[in-house]
Order: sequence, then C-alpha cells, then structure tokens
Amino acid sequence: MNLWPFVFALFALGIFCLLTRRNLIKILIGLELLSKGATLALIWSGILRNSLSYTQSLAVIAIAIEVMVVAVFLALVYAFHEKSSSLDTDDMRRLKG
Amino acid sequence: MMIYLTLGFLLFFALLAVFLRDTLLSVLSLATVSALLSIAFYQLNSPVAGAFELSVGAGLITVLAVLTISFLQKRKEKKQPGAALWLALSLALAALVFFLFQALWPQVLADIIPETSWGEVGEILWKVRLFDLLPQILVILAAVLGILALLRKEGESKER
Amino acid sequence: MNKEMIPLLLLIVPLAGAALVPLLNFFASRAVPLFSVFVGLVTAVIGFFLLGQIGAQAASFEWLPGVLKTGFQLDTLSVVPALIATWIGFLVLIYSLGYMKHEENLSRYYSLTLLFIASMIGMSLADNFLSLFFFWEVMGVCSYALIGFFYKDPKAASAGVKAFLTTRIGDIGLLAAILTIYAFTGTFSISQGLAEGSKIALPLLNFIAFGFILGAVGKSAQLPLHVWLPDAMEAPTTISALIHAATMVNAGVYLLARVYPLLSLVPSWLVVIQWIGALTALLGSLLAAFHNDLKRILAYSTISQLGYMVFAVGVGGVFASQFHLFSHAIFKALLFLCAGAVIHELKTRDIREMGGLQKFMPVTGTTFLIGALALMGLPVLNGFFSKDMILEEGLIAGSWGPLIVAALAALLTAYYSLRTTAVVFWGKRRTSAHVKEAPVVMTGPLTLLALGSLVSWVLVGPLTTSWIRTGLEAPHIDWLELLRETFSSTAFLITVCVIVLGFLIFYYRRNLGWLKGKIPAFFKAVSVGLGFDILYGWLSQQIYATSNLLSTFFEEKVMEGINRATGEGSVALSISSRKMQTGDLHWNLLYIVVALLIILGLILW
Amino acid sequence: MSASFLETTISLLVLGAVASYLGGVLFRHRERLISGVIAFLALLGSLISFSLLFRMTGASEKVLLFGVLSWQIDLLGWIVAEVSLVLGTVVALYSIVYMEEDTGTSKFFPLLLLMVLSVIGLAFAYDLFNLYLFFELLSITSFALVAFRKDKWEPVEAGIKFMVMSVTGSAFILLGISLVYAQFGNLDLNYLFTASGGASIWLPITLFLIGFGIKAAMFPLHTWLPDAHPEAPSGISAMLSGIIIQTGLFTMLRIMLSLGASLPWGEILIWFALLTMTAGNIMALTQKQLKRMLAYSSIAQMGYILLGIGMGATYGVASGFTGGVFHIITHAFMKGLAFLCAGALIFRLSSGYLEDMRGAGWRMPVTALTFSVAALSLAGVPPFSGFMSKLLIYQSGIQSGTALGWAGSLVAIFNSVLSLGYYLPAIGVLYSKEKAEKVPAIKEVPWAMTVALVILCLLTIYLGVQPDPVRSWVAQAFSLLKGGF
Repeated sequence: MNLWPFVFALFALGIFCLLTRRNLIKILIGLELLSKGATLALIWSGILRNSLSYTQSLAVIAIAIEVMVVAVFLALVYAFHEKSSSLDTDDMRRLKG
Repeated sequence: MMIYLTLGFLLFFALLAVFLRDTLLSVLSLATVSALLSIAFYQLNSPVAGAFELSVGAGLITVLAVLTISFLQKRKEKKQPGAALWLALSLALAALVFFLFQALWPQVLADIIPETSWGEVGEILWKVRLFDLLPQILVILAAVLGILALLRKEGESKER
Repeated sequence: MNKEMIPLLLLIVPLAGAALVPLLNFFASRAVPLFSVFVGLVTAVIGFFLLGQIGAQAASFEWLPGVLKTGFQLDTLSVVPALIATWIGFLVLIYSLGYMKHEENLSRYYSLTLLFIASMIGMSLADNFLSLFFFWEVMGVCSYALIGFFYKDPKAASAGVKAFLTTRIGDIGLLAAILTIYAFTGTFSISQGLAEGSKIALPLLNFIAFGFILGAVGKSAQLPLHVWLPDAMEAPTTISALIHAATMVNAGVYLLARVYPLLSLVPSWLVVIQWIGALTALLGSLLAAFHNDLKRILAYSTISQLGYMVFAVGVGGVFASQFHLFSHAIFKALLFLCAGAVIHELKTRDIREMGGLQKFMPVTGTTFLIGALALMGLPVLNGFFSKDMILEEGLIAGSWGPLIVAALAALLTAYYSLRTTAVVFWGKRRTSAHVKEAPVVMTGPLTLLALGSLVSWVLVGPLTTSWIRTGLEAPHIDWLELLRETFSSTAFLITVCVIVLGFLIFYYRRNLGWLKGKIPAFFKAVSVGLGFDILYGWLSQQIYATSNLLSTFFEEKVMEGINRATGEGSVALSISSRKMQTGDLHWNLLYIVVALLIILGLILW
Repeated sequence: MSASFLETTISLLVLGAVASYLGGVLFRHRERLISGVIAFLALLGSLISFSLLFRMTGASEKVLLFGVLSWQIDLLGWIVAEVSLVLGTVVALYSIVYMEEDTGTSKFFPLLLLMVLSVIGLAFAYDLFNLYLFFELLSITSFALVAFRKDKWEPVEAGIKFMVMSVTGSAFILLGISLVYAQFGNLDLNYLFTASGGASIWLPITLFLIGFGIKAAMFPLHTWLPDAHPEAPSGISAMLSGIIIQTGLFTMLRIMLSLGASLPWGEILIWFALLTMTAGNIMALTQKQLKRMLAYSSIAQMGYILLGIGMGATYGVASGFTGGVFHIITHAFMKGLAFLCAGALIFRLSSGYLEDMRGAGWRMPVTALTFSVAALSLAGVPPFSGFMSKLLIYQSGIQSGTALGWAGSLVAIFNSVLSLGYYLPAIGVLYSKEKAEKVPAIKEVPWAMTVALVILCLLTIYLGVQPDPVRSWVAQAFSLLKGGF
C-alpha cells in the first residue's frame, strides 16, 4: 500500500489549478488542494512510522490553520471585489515592472 | 483496498473542482473532496483528523466560500485555452517527482495500520504537542484581527 | 594633546573643512575662500608637527577585528607626500584667492580641493591596502570633478571623463593586486603583506606586481596610459598645479616605492619599470619640446619627470625617486602657478602669443626662470640634486639602455625649459593686451615656492636620517656630503654635459640652419619663425597622428563602448528584465514551478 | 531565570496586542493614539526584558515557558529576535504619527506586535512543526498588514499575490515536514541533526528551499516582493524588508544546518544569490517609485545575505556565516531607515514617485540626510554599516580560495557598484536644485517620526564605525552552533 501517488497527484492538480484558472475562487480551490495533499501526507507519514496518533494531532492543528488562512484569503478576495467588482486575476495587473 | 477507491473518487472530484466552469459547483466539489478525504482518514484509522476534516474542511470552508460567492455573485469563469497542456505538464511533473522519489528513496511499506483512539490523540495533543498551542492561538488571533482589518467599514486612506 | 592623534587630526581637519564649506556657503558664501585658506593653514601647521612624528607609533583603530585594522603608517616614505599635499595645498589655496576670484561655484571648488588634500593625506599615511585604495579612489573622483569644473566647456567635461576612465584601468589592476595579496596572506596591512610577500608563489607574485604597476601607470600618467594628463589641463590652473603636478600623479610613484620590497622579488618587472619610466621621460620631453600650449608643455614635462621617478624605482633608487618627487612637487607647482598667472593676464595659453613679459611681470618671470632651471637640473637647484641622484642610481644599477634614454630626455628637458622661458618671458612682445603683475596673494606663493626650489635640497639630511625606518636602503648623507658627492660623481658629468648640450642647442638654434643645405626640405622649414616650428609641426603631426589615432580610437571606441555597455546597456537590460515582473499571478506561480525544477536538477545532479 | 525574561517578553507582546486592540476599540475617537501608545510601550517593555536575556544566552539551552511552551534559546536566535524587536519598536513609534489618516489602527498595532512575536518564535522554536506554525503566524500577519489599506486597489492586489505565493510555499513546507517525519519519525531539529547523515532527504530539502525561498525572495521566487513591500504602509514595508524576509532565510538556515549536511545546499544558495542580487539591482535601476526601487534593492541585498551564508555552508569559511547574519542586522536598520524615510516623504508629498520628490531635501533636512546615510550604507560606501557587512561577505568568497568563491565576490563587488547607479540618483533627486510642484509647501515631519529616523540612522552609523561588538557576537553565536542550534 502506498499513498504517496495520491499526495503528489493532489499537489499536481493544485498547482495546475493555480497556474491555469483565472478565477480567485478557483485559486482558493487550488490552494485547498495543496493543503489537503499536505494533510494526507501527514497522516500517511504517521502510518509509515507507526505513530498515527502523533501525526493525527499534527493534522488537526494543520487543518485549523488551513481554515484561518482560507478565511483571511476570502476576506482579501472580498476586499478586492469591492474595488474591482471582479474576481478575475486578469484584472490584477496594476502592479508590474 | 477500499482506500484506493475512496482516493480515486477524491481525485475525480478534485478534477471536477478544478475544471467545472460554475464556481459554486466547484466549491461544492471541493466540499466533496473534503468529505472523501475525511472518509479516507477514517479508513486509515485516524478518526480525529477525519472528524476535523469533515467539520472544518468540508463544513466551515465550504460555508465561507459559498457565502463569499453568493455575496459576490460571480459564478462563471472565463474559458481557458490550452488547459489540457498545462494539466499534462503538471501531472508529468508530479509523476517525475514521484518517480524520482520512489527510485531514490527506498521505503518501508506498512500494510498494517496502527489502531488509534480519540483519547490517545487527545493525550498527545495536550501533552506532547502542547507547545503548539500558543502559536495556534496566536494564528487564530492574528487571523481574526486580519479579517476585522480587511472587512472594516468606511474610510478613504489617502495616498501614502 | 595626545601626540598619537596628530595624523588623525591631519586627516580630519581638511575633511571637516570640505564638509563645512557647502554649509558655510549657505550662510556666508563670501567667507568660503578665506575659510578654506584658514583650514589649509591649520592643516599645514599640523603637518609641520607631523614631521616630528616620523617613525612614531600612530593610533590605529581596529575596525573589524581580524579583517580590517586601519591606522597610520608614519615613515619618511609616507609623511613626505602627505606634507607636500598639505603645504602645496595651502599655497595653492592662497593663490586661488586671487586666481579664482571671479569664478562661479566656488564652494564646490574649495570643498573638492580640501577633500582632495584630505584624501591625499589619507592615501599616503594609510597603513593598509584597503584604506589606501579607498583614498586612491576618492582622489580619482576629486580629480575627475575638478577637471570638469568648468563643466559648461564640453572640452573640460570630456577631459574629466577621459581622465576618470583611463585611470580606472589602473585602479582595476591595483584592486586585483590588493585582493590577490589578501587572498594569500590573509591581511590587508601593508607592512605585513609586504613581509609575507615572499611566501607567495612566483607566478602570482608576477600578477601582483603587474597589478601594482598598472595602478601606478594609470595614476602617474606613464606610457601608455599617459593620454589623460595633457587633457586634464582643462582644469583650473590651480588644480593642475596641485593635483596634476604636485600630488596626485605622484601617488603612482609612491605606490611603487611602497611596494618595492615585493617588486624586487621579481626582477624582470623591475626592468619593465625602468623601460616604462625611461621611455615616458623621453616621450614626455619630446612632446614638451615641440608644443605651443603653455599648460600642455608643463603637463608633458610632468609626465617626463614622473618617468624619471618611475625609472629611479626601477633601478632600485627608491630614495632617489622620493627625493625627486619632493623636489619636483615644489618646482612643478611653481611653474604651473606662474603659468597660471600668465594665462590669467593674457587669456591665452598659446606661447606664440606671449613674449617679452619679463618687463611687465618681473616676479612671475624670475620665479618661472628659477623653476625652469630647477626643472632642467642646473646645479644647486633642487632638481639638480635629485635628478643627479637618479642618474647615479642608474649608473650603479648598470642598466645602460634605459639610462641612455633617460639622459637623452634630460637633454631635451634642458632645451624645452629654456625654450619655454625664452618664448614666454624674453624677446619681443607679441601681444597687445594690457599686462600687469599678478596680485600679491598670487605672487606670494610663487616667491615661497621659488625659495623652496632653491634650498629644499638642504632637507636631504633629515630625510635620510629618518629614511632608515622605512626598511628600504638609502645612503645616510647630509647636505654637505650631498654636495661633495654630487659634484664628484660621474653622473654629475653627464648632467653637466647634457645641460650644456641643451644650452648649446637652444643658443645656436638659428645657426643650425647650415643643416638646411643638406636636408633642404626639412630644414627650410626650420628657419621659419622660431626655428623649430615646422619641426614641431612635422614631428608632432607624426607623433600626434599616431597617438591621436590611438587615443581617438581608445576614447571613442573602447571607452565609449564601455560607457555605453555599462550605462545604456544596464538601463536597457533593466527595462527588459523588468518585463519578467509581469504582474500576472500565474506567471509568479509558474516561476515557483521553474525554481522547483531548477533546485531538483541542482540537487540531483 | 532566562525563562522568566522570555515569559515577560512574550506576555508583554500578547497582552499588549490584546490591550492595544481593546484600548483602540473602547476609545474610538482616540483609536490611533491609545492603540499605538499601548503597542509602543509593550514593545519597549519587551525589548528591555528581551535585552536582559542576552547575558544568559550562550550555547543553546532548552527552556519551558509558562509550563507549556518549549523553546531552545541560543545567541544566534537572540540576535535575530532582538533586531526585530528594535525595528518593531521604532516602527511602532513612527506609525503612531504615520497612520494618522488611516482607519482601523486598533487592528494595525496588534498585528504588528504579533508579527514581532512570530519572529521571536521562529528564532527559538526547535521543532519543525512548531516552526511551521510560527511561520504561518508570520505569513498571516504580513498578509493582513500588506493589504491593510484595503480601500485602495493596489495593496489588495499585492496582498492577494503575496498570499497565493506564500500559501503555496507553506503547503510545500508542510509536505516537506511530512516527508521528514516519514523518514525519521521525529521533528526535533536536534534529533534530526544527529540522525540525518546519509539519509536521502533531497525532496524535503528541495521543498524547504522553495517554501522558505519564497519568503526570502530568492530570485525566481521574488515576484511577490516588489508588489507587496511598496504597497504596505511604510512602517510595515520597513518591517517586511528589514526583518521578515530575512527571518524566512534564517529559518531556512536553521533547517538546512540541521538536515542538509549531505546535500550541496550551500552551493545552490550561492548560485541563487548571484542571480538574486544581479536581478534585484538591474531591475531597481529604472524604477520610478522610491519604495518600489527600495523593494528591488531588498531583493538585491537578500542576494548578499544568501551569498554569505552559501559561502559559509559550502566552503566552511566562518566569515561567510558571520557576514551573512551581520548583513541581516545592518540591513534591517539601513533598509528600515530607507523605507521610513520614503514613508516620511510620502507622508508630506502624498506621492511615491521620485519625480515628485525633486528638491524635497531642502525642505525636509532630517529626512533627506538620514535617507542619504541609508542609501550610501545600502550601496556599501564606507564608513557606514553596509560596507562592513558586505566586506565580510566579499572576504568570505576570497578566503574560500575557489573559483566560484572568487567569482561570487567579484559579482558582489560589481553589484555594489551597480547599485550606486540608483542610490546616488535618488539622493541627487532629493537635493536637486529645481523643486517639484508640491515641494515648496512642505515641512519636516513631526518629531515622533524624526526620532525614529534618527535612532535608526545612528544605529547605521554606529555599526559602521564600531562594528565589532555585534560582529563578534555573531561570530561567537556561530561558533556555538551544533547543527541548527
């Protein structure tokens, strides 16, 4: 049994989503997929080291942090929408050069 | 090997979450991904993480995201050209990393998943990992303050 | 006052002066010149006290332990250039009161001059290579800014840039040498670096020597990097006297003398130095002999005299080179300041428009004559003793090739000094301009310097007494001995012969016309005008055609190219590379993937 | 003893954050003043108690704080944390005046306190996961502070870009931590140091390099920085450029020293350092906004720090590590000063463009003078502090005696010259004869701001003239290290 492929697949999907999707909600989904991959990796590493309780407790904290990050991100998205009435990353190009 | 089935579904819904044009639907797919992940955790004998993932990941995040979307009323995404190429590239990259990982890192495959209980996890969380408590509280405090700051009312700050 | 603090004070006073001048300019711009002269006076007085400090332990300051310890090195070798800077700097400042009276931007002028004096002091007193290099660079910057002082004149501006860039080549060599020494001895300290120099492998030592020579060649305007000095004459004449005759150009010679223990480990480079010096001396005097621009004549003469000093270092006469440096600083500053007085009155630099000025400017004329005699090396003037000492060192070393070249240069020197004096001050008057003697603030320094030219050689006694502390060999003589030895040496004969020959050429320049029949095309021209005008034309055309071509090529292609490449190139590069900052989130994220791949590649390599 | 000082520091910061928020909310009409003064006092108190800790720090020592929080304190961490406290205190003082037209300052100051606290946490945490949590705290506070002026478009945009990149990096770090755990079954850096020899850890190391490299603005990962730093309020720009990105690097250094012995991470850092400093300098050359220029210059300066640390790690030259960390210290003060000066100019001129600042130096003498000191120091002109630290870094390359070391030093020296190409014009603009439109009407900033500027300016000069005590502390700190601690 080996779950690493799934971890890497989740990471690949997350990065793919971040690279190509141009909607901020989709960007959020990409970041979420990365976090879920990382959480899965935590649990799986606990199984490998035969200390599942330990990594579970880490995973719990990681999930809590993840939510906080998502909340801040959504607040930022909201603030951006207030200014631009848009969720499109193509509109986020004022700062460059 | 139910776990592979669960994770297979998980990947399918993740793909949906990425590719669906309607953002609301893709957020719901993400919620399904979370739910499936918590089932996978359960199957991996880690009920605590599963419960957290289900309540927080599938529940809270979805609620927040759906609320935001419904506030902002922007559901359709523009069509993306050349997505297949990017998908192929990222998957190829991940496959490469994974292959190297397998080839260069011989690992022990554990087929026996240890049993864990709520009590044990709680004990570790409160005894061994107690020193994570302060940063965790602080992160939550910071996030709350940050959200308050970002969603505060009124006020035009001058060019500065 | 703590005696150890004297050198520090000597450095700080002019620095503070340089910093205060712009401030003062805000409140009382008319007091700026006087204030600067006052600072110069204080510096000169402190410099006088420094004389008693030779060989003393000076305060040193551990800046970064184990890396950089900076302090002062007080031996004759270092104190003499510092004193020249303070005293001649002071005289030049006084002279500027009159000379620069009607110019604009005076605060910039005085501030830079004081800064220059400070950096010259810092350079020569530095006891580690890093601070030496730092002050070396500051001097370069000051020189650049002062050459371009009349920046509205495009010639002046471009001359400044030329000087800056040409000397930069030398600086790169110097920096490379310093870093190499540091890499192999682990210290920036000069004395330690020199002491441990013998441990360095020979090929590297060759490289180090080359670096130092390159640095000296650039700063002291030696062949082939001499091109900047004549152009630098666009600077105010005071600056030419101070920087381009008396002090900064000596820095290269000083550097060579300072690192002589290292150079002596690689004798082949010493031969190179001899030839560089001798050829530069010849070329400089040749060009000076056929030029008509008063300041350029003096510039070429400076180049030639610096060539002598470099030659002296090459044959091992470090003391002789420093002695000549000391004499030269005095009489060349004198000549420049006289030239300044003349140019100030006549508003022209062409000597063909001068003539018969002795009657109108007696003090200037007399002092100029003294300077010229010292330059040609007439006995009992300071130039005589030092030049004689150099030739004697050459005889001892037995390097005949360069020596003959140097003697030839001495002959030409005698000729052109006389020619210049004669054309400018004697003979018929060729200008209708109303001419009067310079004001006393200008003639005062002239008189002092002329006095110095007459008697400064007496100081040889104290100089040799303390010289022993530099760790370099030198004869231990006082002035009486110097007199006796000089007049009984072979070198004296050479000197006298050379000078007499030069006199003869000058005196019979008209009678040389009999050659005319033999080579008519050539000497028909010689009889015209002053006799050598056409020769000048032909020779200078030949020399100039090549050197101009070279320098034009150098200036317009190489330097301009470098300038372009660094200036416009980096701007263009900047603008194009800023496109990398697309401002697009997805590109940013793509960079992460790219970096991931790069690091994976590097790690798994 | 040492635990009690640390406990005081932490409780002052946490309670200060809460009190500052509550004070600001309760006294709504005096929000900025109350909140700011409380935050300043809390920072000052914690700075004092933290400074007292110094005498007790030497080789690393485990302490248990409040009976729960286990940290390992050592001199190196103390130095970094102290720098952040000093800078934070100065920034708090400055921001009390600077934020006068902003709303929501009752959230601003607590977030600043938490940011400083997160640096202390990163300096002392020895457990990888604990480190990660503090890293998240650092990230979240910086997102919120970068986008603090959410009423304008650019800060929010910069905040989103920053956040997306940073969260991606965090996910990489978390994956790396899982991989390390899968390999060793322990996350204690001390344990990892003894256990990591010979193990194949190339993937976690790569992930850590990326994750922390994003925060440390290594070259191709730097793209968030030129957006985020200029758009943050100037005090926060000073914090971000001064200490936050360096903390990312510092954390990376700790982990690499503990884990990476078998991999050539030092050499990788050297290559990235050369790219980073060259790219940063070149891109800064043609910037038109002062703060954006300074942000690019931060990237370039990060290159120097990376170079020093890379030299130290690859060739074992002590002056590499010393120079790198000493440059962190000097850079914190001089770049903080430069940003605060830029903020002061913008405070009066309401424009960040260099063009609009022409001649402002004549009207704002203190600001312009301190800015000149900062810029010269950043360019590495003696006798300011930047020269000292850069000198150590050049020295490390030359001491290594290898081709790469020499090339690195030469590139660094060349870059130093290149950087004069934008610092000098910036000073020239401030002292230009002709004045921009708004300039004749302005006056010097209020005293609280000038005091902040002068403090940092004096520190910059002091570290240049007398670098030794601090430099030898850094050298001592490194000589005490065993692995990451």
